[in-house]
Amino acid sequence: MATAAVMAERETYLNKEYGIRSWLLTTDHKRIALLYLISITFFFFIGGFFALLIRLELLTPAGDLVQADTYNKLFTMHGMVMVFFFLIPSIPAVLGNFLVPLMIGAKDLAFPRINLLSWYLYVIAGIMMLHSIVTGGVDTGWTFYTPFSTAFSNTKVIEAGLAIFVSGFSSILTGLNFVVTIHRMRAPGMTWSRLPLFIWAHYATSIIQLLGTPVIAITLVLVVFERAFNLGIFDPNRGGDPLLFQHLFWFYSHPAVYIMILPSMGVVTEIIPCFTRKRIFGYKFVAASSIGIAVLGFLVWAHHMFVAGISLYSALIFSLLSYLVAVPSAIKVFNWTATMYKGSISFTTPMLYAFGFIGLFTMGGLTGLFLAALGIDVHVTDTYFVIAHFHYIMVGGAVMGYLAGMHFWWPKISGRMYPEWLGKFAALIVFLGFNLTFFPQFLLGYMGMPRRYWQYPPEFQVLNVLSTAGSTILAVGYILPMIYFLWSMRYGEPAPDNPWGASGLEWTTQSPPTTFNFEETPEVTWEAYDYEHIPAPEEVPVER
Amino acid sequence: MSEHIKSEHVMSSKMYYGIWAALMCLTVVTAAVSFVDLGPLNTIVALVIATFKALLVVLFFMHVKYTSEKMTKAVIVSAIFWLFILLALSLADYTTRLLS
Amino acid sequence: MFDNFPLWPTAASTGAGNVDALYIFLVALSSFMCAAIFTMIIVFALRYRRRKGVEAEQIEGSTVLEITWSAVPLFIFLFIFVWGAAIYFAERTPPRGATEVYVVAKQWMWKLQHPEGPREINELHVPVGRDVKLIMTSQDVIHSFYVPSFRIKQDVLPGRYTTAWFRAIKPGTYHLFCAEYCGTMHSGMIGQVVVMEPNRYEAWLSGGGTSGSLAANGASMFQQLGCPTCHRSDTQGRGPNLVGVFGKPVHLEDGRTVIADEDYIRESIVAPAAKIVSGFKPIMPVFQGLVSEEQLNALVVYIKSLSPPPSGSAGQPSGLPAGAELQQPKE
Amino acid sequence: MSDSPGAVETQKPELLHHFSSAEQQRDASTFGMWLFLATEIMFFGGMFCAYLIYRYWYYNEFAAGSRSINIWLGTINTAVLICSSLTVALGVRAAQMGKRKLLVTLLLITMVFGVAFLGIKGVEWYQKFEEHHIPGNSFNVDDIIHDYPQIHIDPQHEQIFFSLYFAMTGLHALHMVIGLGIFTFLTYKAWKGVYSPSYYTPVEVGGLYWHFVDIVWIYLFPLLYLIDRKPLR
Repeated sequence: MATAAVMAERETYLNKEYGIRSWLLTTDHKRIALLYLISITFFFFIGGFFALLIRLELLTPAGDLVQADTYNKLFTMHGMVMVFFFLIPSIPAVLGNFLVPLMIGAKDLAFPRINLLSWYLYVIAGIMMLHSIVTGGVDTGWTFYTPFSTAFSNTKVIEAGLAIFVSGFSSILTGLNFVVTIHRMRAPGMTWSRLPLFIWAHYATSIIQLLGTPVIAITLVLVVFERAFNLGIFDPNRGGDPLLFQHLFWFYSHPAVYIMILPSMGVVTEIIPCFTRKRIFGYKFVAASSIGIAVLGFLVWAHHMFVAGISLYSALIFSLLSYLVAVPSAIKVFNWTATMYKGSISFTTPMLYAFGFIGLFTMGGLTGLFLAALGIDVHVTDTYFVIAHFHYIMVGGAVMGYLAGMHFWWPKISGRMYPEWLGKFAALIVFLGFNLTFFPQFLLGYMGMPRRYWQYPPEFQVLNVLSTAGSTILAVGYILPMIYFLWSMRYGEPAPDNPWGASGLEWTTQSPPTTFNFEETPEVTWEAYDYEHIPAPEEVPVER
Repeated sequence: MSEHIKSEHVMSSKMYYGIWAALMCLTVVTAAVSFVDLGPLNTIVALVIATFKALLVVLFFMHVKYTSEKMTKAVIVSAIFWLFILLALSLADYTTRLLS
Repeated sequence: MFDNFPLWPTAASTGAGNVDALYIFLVALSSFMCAAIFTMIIVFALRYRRRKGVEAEQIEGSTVLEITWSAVPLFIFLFIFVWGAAIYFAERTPPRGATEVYVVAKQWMWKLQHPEGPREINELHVPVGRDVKLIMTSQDVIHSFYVPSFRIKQDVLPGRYTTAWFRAIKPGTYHLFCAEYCGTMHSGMIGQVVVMEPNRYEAWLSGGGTSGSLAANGASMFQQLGCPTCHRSDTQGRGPNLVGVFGKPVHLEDGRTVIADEDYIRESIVAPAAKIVSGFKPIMPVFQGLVSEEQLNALVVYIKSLSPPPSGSAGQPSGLPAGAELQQPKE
Repeated sequence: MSDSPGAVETQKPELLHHFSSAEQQRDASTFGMWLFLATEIMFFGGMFCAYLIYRYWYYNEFAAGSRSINIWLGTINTAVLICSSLTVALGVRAAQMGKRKLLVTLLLITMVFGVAFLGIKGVEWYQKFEEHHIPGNSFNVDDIIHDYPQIHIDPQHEQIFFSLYFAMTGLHALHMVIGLGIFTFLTYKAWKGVYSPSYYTPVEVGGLYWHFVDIVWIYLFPLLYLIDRKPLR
């Protein structure tokens, strides 16, 4: 790493311009990615703070830390903030924004100004959400079920609904930008079969964002109308049907889970070949399974409603379809595992997170089989079993993938290396803390502890104590990376252009890249994950 | 990026006027037919006419007939397909509730 | 056999064992899959860890393998689907002749009423070995009736009935939870189901301050509200004769035919004009807001009691002479 | 129009830095607009889904509510929108051929049609307001119930019809207002002579949006105004 001196003088997207204006009015996808990084980290810690309060309240069976109403607001706002203001934008808006143009050899996204607009929409939505939180909060649950949300709750439902509506537009515009960019801005020679699978995953994600998000947008608009003007569209006391709300809500909110997990899968699919020094096993199947998940993911929403009063026959249909969507997820897990066979595996921080991802996602996915089985779903739905299941997917899966990606591309983003041993340590802490927090919740769920309970019968206490203990460990695991990332920006070792010896166009340009990414538009003549021809880092430290 | 070259088709204004006239006629027809009792066919006729009108607008006013761009058609088809998913699977619940 | 297993709710109903069996199967399957995948990952990670001079072997992939590991899970999934669906079907199909308990949920309380009369709040007493069908509705928001030990859960919606059923097999006291978030004291909307030996149940029944059976209460409500003025038991009434109506098809003024089930009767009371029986005028007053959910339940039970139990040919033939109306509770 | 891709472009002011050719930029913009229209289909799709289900449940109320809406205003408005679509299409054509004055004129005429549509819509809504057919606390449909003694009409179900009627026409009108905003911008730019046969993408993209709003109306018209106009038995 003798290039430190050279590095310091290079012009990069970070030092090209200075001043607050150069950031707030930037159209550079990399700077917008950093704006997103700061904002979603802020919301992540807000949501995490609520989560810790929830866990503390549940330390004892009695409702003794906060009032019942406060508790209800805590889990509602934890859900809303984490889902709409952290998980959905997390990987697409930060890593996707940064990497999609770099990976396909483009100078920027197709619509840089729309990209900036989508960040501003996110910020406006975030301010509305924060305002609704500080002026009283919302207590409907993040699911907004009617008629509670429209006719009974007396909290800030309208404002929170509109905040999510606006954030939905931000999400749609990001997805739109990605699809157009991937179709129209690829460098010469970057054919569809040479695209990194990270791009395929983002393409699939964007399809969901484009076609799913508008449905929840209109649904929330109708909820807001109903509440504001006293209508009865979803209120059974006035002729409406609350199940219609649930259908429309889950039409988006089930695929939304794939908005969170698909990009994570994309990240892991980049990391595993790199640290096994191998081509990905079954490129075409991994790519196709991303699209398969995006499409099939839209056909299964009512498995959230098996006990809600839908017809027996439609429950059968949705259960059957739910099993179909499990197949492409299984394909991915098998392919990742097979990629390791006869590889040359190194245990770096991103790879540890990727291992963690596969493990936790596998468990999350397998417990999904329980929930799709009608007979078992009746017993465990709306219990802690569901909480555990979706946290295994959304935290064990999506957040692990996000951290894996942050560590993998941090040298490219910041131009600095983070302390490797701390990274590994934090990865371990996160993995242990996560399992201790959420595994007991599977057991609680089958025992019958319902979700959203402020107080609970005493026989559930032991497992709840374990879970709370785990959550404090998990919190440490999340704070650590933030600290050493910040530290590394100033004190970290300067990063070479390709510290991991990774394939992919983003590693052929300098770290951090210049504003226009590449000196000249690259011409791609090789397949993706061409590790046969890329030396591992010890042998050639810097340039490809 | 050679796939992106396309010639822009400038349609004759006569064609536009023709489409416009057809749309106006269909509007009058659909309004008039609604006063005739065709039983359940009323709805079907109204929707068929509406779809035909929409097709005229999409194909000619929005130039989809003359675009060499395959993606445009793919986008339209998938949006309609997704709308179909939403309607069909929701109705799968509503139409079978009384059976159980 | 799992009674003493602390991580397991008691299996206290006939259906619970079936759910547990599938659960155990899935736990075993998942553990096996996890073990297989994790072992492979660990073995590969150690066996193929990076070593000087050893290059990775490039492998393109294998279509045969891909098809195998898509198809095999798919078949396993279909098997699970069928198993799960069978359990669900049984859970959703109450046996004929089940005792019908009416449940009204409100923020934040369960109100239950037995056909024999006793009313309970947040408690349900049932004898061992009897099929109990719960007919549930809500006064305000959506709730969910959840008894973990019976492995049953059903959302309770305002404005319509939903049902669930169980047959308890083991005496004891079990949790009753509200499982659908319903506002401030959602977690306080809990109660218990007390399963008793039949003789003790009888003793409990006779001991409780009974206020007459549900049907009897309904009958007196029927009188109080003046229903018999129009719904006469002959054919001269301004409203349909209600005798024998329940469970039968009803021809409506607009040409449709509906089955006179609980929901239909309920709707005919709260919003009478929604489905007018053929041959009658929409003159019945709306009772929405005038009768409570409990009173409504009592009326429904009373009207049901006017029809012989579904035991074959007791009902009227459907092609009735014009006089002997098979008309509806479209009062 | 036939720049070979990859060739060094003479940097035109309208070509943004990150595109390699005008062709690519144009394609990206129209493709982006089509994708946006796909999301719009799903946006209205949520309401169509609600409409479909309640129409299936409450057909009487939907039919009676539909009859109470002024079909003349609806038909005229359909015609107005179709005319506006024609002027948009001709406007794009004028832009393709570089006829600046014609383009500005056609854009202005389009906006006149757009304003006329909103005006007629306003008249229609005002009638509903006077009849107390606007859902909410003063909602009252005794007049409709009185008009159709032969069918049963539940006021709550009627309110659902009108809720959907106002939500659908209201959001459609909101799209019209946004369209007028876009067209004001386009007219200004066209008047300044920004568009030429080699660069008229904004006009084309704005036109796509306008046509889409027209198509939504083409469906709203039969679904809301023509549910049941046949003579009552």
